Amino acid sequence: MPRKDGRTTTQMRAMSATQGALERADGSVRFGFGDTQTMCAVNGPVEARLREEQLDRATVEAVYRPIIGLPGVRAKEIEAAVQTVAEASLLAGLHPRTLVQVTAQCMSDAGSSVAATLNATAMALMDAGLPLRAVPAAVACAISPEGEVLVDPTAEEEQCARSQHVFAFDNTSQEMVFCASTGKFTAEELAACHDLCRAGAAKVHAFYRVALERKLAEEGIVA
Amino acid sequence: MASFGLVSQVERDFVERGVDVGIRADGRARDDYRPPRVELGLVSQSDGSARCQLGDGTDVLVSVRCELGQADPAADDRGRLAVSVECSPSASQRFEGRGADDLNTELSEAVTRALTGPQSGLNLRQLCIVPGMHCWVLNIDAIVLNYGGNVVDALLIATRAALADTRVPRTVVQEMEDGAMDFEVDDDVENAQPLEHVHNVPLCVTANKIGAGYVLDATLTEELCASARLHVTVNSSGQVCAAQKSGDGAIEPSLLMAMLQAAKEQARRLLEQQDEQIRRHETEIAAKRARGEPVKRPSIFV
Amino acid sequence: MSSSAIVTPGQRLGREHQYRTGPGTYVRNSVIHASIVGTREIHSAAEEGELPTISVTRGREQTTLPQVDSIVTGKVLRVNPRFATVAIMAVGPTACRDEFQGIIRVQDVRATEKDKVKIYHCFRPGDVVRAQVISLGDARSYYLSTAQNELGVIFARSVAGVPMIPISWQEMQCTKTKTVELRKCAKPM
Amino acid sequence: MDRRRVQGPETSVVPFPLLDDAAPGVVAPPLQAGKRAGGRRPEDMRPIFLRTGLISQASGSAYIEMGRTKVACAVYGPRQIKKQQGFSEQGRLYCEFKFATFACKKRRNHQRDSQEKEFSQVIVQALTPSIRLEKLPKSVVDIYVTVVENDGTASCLAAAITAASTALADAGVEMIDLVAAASLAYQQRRPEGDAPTGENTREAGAADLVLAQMPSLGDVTHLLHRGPVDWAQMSRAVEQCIDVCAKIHAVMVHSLREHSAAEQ
Amino acid sequence: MTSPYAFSAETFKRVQPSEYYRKFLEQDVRPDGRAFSQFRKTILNAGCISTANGSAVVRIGDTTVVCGIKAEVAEPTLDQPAAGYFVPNVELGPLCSAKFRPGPPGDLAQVVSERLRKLSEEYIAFEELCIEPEQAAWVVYADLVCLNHDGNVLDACQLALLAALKNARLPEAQIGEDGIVRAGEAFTRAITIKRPILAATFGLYEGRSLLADPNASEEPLLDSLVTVCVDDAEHLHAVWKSNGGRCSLEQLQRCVELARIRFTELSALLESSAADQ
Amino acid sequence: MSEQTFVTPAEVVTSDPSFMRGHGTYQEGKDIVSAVAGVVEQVNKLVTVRPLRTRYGGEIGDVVVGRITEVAQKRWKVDVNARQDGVLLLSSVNLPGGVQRRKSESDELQMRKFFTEGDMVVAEAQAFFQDGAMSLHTRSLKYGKLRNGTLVVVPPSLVLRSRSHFHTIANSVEVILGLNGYIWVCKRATKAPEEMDPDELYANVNEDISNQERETIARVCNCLQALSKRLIPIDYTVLAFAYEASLDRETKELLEPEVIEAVTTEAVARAAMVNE
Repeated sequence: MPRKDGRTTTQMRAMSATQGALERADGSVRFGFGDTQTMCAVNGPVEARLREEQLDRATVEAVYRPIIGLPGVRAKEIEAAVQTVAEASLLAGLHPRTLVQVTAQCMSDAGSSVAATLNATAMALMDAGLPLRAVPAAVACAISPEGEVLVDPTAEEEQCARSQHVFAFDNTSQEMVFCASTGKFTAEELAACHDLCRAGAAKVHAFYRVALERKLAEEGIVA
Repeated sequence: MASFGLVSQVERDFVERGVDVGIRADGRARDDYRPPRVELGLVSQSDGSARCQLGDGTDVLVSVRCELGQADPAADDRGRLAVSVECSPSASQRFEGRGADDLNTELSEAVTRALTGPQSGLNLRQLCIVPGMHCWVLNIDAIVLNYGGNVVDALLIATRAALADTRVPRTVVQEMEDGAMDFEVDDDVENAQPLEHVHNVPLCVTANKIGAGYVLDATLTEELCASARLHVTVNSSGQVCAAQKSGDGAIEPSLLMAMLQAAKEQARRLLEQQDEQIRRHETEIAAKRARGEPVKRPSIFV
Repeated sequence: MSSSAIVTPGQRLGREHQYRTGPGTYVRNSVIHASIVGTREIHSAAEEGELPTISVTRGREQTTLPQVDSIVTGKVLRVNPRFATVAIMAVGPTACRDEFQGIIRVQDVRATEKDKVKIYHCFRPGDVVRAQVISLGDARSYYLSTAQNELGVIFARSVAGVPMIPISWQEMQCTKTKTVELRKCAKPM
Repeated sequence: MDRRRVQGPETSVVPFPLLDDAAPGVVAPPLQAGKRAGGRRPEDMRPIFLRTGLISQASGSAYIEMGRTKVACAVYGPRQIKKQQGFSEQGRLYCEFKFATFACKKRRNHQRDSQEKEFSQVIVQALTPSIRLEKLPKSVVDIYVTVVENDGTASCLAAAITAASTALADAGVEMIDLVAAASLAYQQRRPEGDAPTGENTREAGAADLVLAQMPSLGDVTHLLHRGPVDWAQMSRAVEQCIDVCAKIHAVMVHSLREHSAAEQ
Repeated sequence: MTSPYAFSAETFKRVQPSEYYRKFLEQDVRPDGRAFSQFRKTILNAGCISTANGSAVVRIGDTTVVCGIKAEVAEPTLDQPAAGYFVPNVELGPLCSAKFRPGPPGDLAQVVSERLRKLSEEYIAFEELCIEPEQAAWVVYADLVCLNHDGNVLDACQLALLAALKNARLPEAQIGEDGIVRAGEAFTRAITIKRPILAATFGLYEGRSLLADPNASEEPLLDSLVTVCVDDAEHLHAVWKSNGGRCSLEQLQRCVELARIRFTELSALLESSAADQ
Repeated sequence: MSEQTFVTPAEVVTSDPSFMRGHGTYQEGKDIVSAVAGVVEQVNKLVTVRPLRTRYGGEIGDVVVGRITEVAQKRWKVDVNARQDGVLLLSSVNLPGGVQRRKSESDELQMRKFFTEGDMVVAEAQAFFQDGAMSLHTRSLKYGKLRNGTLVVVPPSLVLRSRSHFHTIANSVEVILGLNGYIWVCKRATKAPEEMDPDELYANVNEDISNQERETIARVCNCLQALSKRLIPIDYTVLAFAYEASLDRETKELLEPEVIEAVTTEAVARAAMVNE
């Protein structure tokens, strides 16, 4: 049953990424799935406060600002997600006793905003030139009341979905580094979502490459 | 001075030995209480006020404001007291930072403990305007202008005098057509009434344990050498309204009873002196009113 | 002879002239009281004429505080030219639940040629050191010293991250890459 | 409202009882001669359950139940002073007393109010005389008390002091004596041992007394009395509290011995 | 070649925690003697606090959580005029562990509170909490105080929350024409729970070994934490995977199976606690 | 300008360019203008304005009484009732075991064996750091740790600078008039500092004080408080006269305002007679 905006169930919206959007940040990317846009800035490695300093690795500090209102308890859970993705990709051991600050700001939410935030984080870490052992890619999906798995759902699809899922996958081992599924679903549905999102993540990884090549071309480094 | 609150081991030993032989640093005996100097009715814009100066520097100002408030559902036929104690910058600056907060909490709780509940002795029903709806709230605001030791005693002396000086505006209650009760406040100062049973309000005397003995009305240095303090609040019918130990030392039971006894006796003497002074103040006001002179004094320092 | 009975703080153990007071006890107006929960032990005196000593020992480990002259084990957190900051994790044999902060000043690193010490040749962040407390120091940290042979670095990882073994009192060698790094090592016990 | 917690409505209120216009509600049972609600004689104490070591993460801990009053206490330390107070040869005690939000009849909020701050100060002052602080230079011992159920505010404070002292002993902090604390309410002119003094009995002229004492050495470490009472009644009440402290001390010793034996 | 210096076991655990732990796992055993997929002993005691509408105490191993339910009345929100409120909050104070400092809730406490709230949308009947649409609705405050944090707080909190909700009784309330809500003396009305949902948490050590119910000393050494919430009809209601490590689908499905077995254990406990009410 | 002229801030003191500008004044154009409210004083060509009440400024060579507020690296901070705490360096203190002992490493670590927070000390101002803090020393044997008595605090401007600040009253009580307004009243030490063996020098133990001496110390303290309440400049002579004037009354009566009035007026009168 085609979706309201004409996409098939596994078709994702067009992705967009503008890198180096902020002057002051070491790395900054504005990533979007269709109308959903999230800006993420990375600062580091900078000097860590005495209390946070760890002697054998860099301390990662994640901050998430929602689009409306003050950051409350819900923002704190998304911050934990951003922290997970950053810890999964950063080679923290190379910069001991330093601090890496990751600040994400949701610009507009038209569905799968958390996935866009995680992708913006991954790209911002690359834009900041930090040493990474892997680059995660996140894709969201929702199970409609009729039981169909809709990849990269819009806001209304999320609203009336029976359950919502966000998966992030690692570009090297294709294994899951982050997962947040809520609602009512069966184990088989979970497996189905996992596989569909992994396929989606491969597309996102491909998009990373294209976006980076385009940026390097603009800067005249790569012909 | 930067070294407020510091005392050396030798000074502590000097004071303790002095208390043991009954000769304090200023020659007083153990339970000599320096007479407090109290002035009433000196803050014009409050409904009742008093200032108390004690010993070598303690200076406290208390003002009572009557405000209309919502009746407390648990006690809907009574008004209530709201106590708050502040150290003015001159006094608290010497405590620097955290010190002032702990002192404010301790002083506020000591005065609140003496006045809230039945122990204030006041007839709180007099403060009720419309049962369950409106009542008078007596805001008791105290400021410690200068900290010279024995501040809790000064606070209670000033509070009792301020309550005696308080006049509650009269209220006229009418029954409206739809059964709701409404009231008007008669703001003519002349026919505001005094508080009933105000002489029941208790006073506090602090006994400081120094070495193996105790002293009343301690100076600043004596307070620093005291290992424990006992605030005993007593009302004019000789009942102990509140008692509270503070400080980090322990007190032998026998010494504890002796301190309670001495503080109770001294409180009785203070109550008599103060009642005498309040009577003199009342007759003075009555005479002034008879002569048509203004009752309120223009400034605090006149 | 040692009679064991569990005593609690404040419990009277005897009069002053009966025993000498050992750890876990105190005297107040010539009566010996227990100051911790534990078993009472009476050890007969070494030589004649001496009073037996009474002490109370705790079942569980006693959370000891670093005192002057106690040997502590800690991890080096930061190194700057004037001192190395150490997180004290164990006092004597017992590990302490929370870390205390100590510093090894450059003049207390070793006994010989005190003024020619280069501290980064002695300690690196992450090393585990055994040191002796020489003073309660200031409000923030205890003052430690490694100016004896059996004090100094007892565990260190090489740049390659492999545990190293000491080959002299100031050199350690990485077992994998065989590179030699400079440390002020403790003599292996 | 507090951004760091899940948000409820701005204001919420306890619904009024249906009592006034519905059938007359049940009136508190009249006090039989000499007996109190709960059938206890005036000088009886509520049964005490005291257990140490329930909180494994803490250096020392104690959990106490006096009748329905339930208090948990954990001791951490001695550990380094975090805040930048100056150097001190002597150790310091720090206490945080908190009623759980569901502990009292009327729900309390998460932030600590002035009564809880005052109780924290009282607990520090009641325990400091018993601790050998000179053995803990430059360190602080943190005491955290949470009241799980409050059946009488005075009895909560007494239970907290008793539990804190037991927890300190369990943590191995050197002390010259344990501190036992007892609470007591003056009702109808006769002091009664350890009565529940819930908020509503406050108005009925009831006064209460909390007394903390070092049982082996005899010294009183804290006294907190509230409400108008004659002198003779008060001195008798102080003696009665001291007797109750002796009983509570026996329970403390028993639980410390039992747990330290189980430890071996 | 181990280093020539001998450490006491305790000091070795403090100084080199991960080596200490790896030495145990190499022999397929955990420091506290449990098998990899074994949960700690769980104790549940409901209805022990008289001042709360509903209460429960849960101990999983040493982790102890007390849950208290207090109900008050408030005006419903504009966008959901016929729904009551459910406000779960977890207190991870300095009492339960040396890791937490005094003051407002830290990151972990906020994340656990948010997860409990998200989960509650699946089993709380909000419409039954409404007394009078647009005028008055019940506010069910569920406060969970952690008395001892020895790892895996989320499982203990969810079990305590469900037991307390089952134990909770509200008075009959109606709104008078004067707009004031009055409540009866007897506490008879229960809070309906659509379906019991319980959580089970697992840890992955170096991507290989799957450890059930990690305690406080194991938690920092695990490179990923997986929490699975199941109900009585084999449905899943939440799957969270955090910390930076990698986790394959097979490992995730293994967690789901173990979670189902754990659910049967815990729901038996839940029934027995409600029974002896 | 023989009689004492009183000036308020911003009043022109003199516009004669030959005068030199001193404390309490500033230059505006060619006029010397007063910066404080106080009394104009002139020494040859130097014009200064002395304010009535101010925190203690301090000169080199002043004898001051102070309280140790902080123990830092190789130095103690001392509260001397001035704008800033004074500093007592470890090197400017005489160490137990005679003057010639070299300062050793362990001294630095055991600073608290000499002075600790709260200890009272009498010292001499030897220099000023450029931030204005006073550097103190106690190298002479009449300076060092104070014991056997108590402290009286008076406004610093009342203590007159005189030849010696160490006096004895009723040959049993010693008074040290600190120029910074801290006055130490104590029992006259039976053992002179020279005879004290090293560890007694910094001991925190008082000698036994008889009741009579204690009564005298109390009386001297009350006299000092009395003079200070009436803002009467304090030196040895007026204090001795006040003490004698108070002998016919009980010590504690000296707290009452009327008694203070009588004793101080009599003391000032007798002191004035002696000065002529």
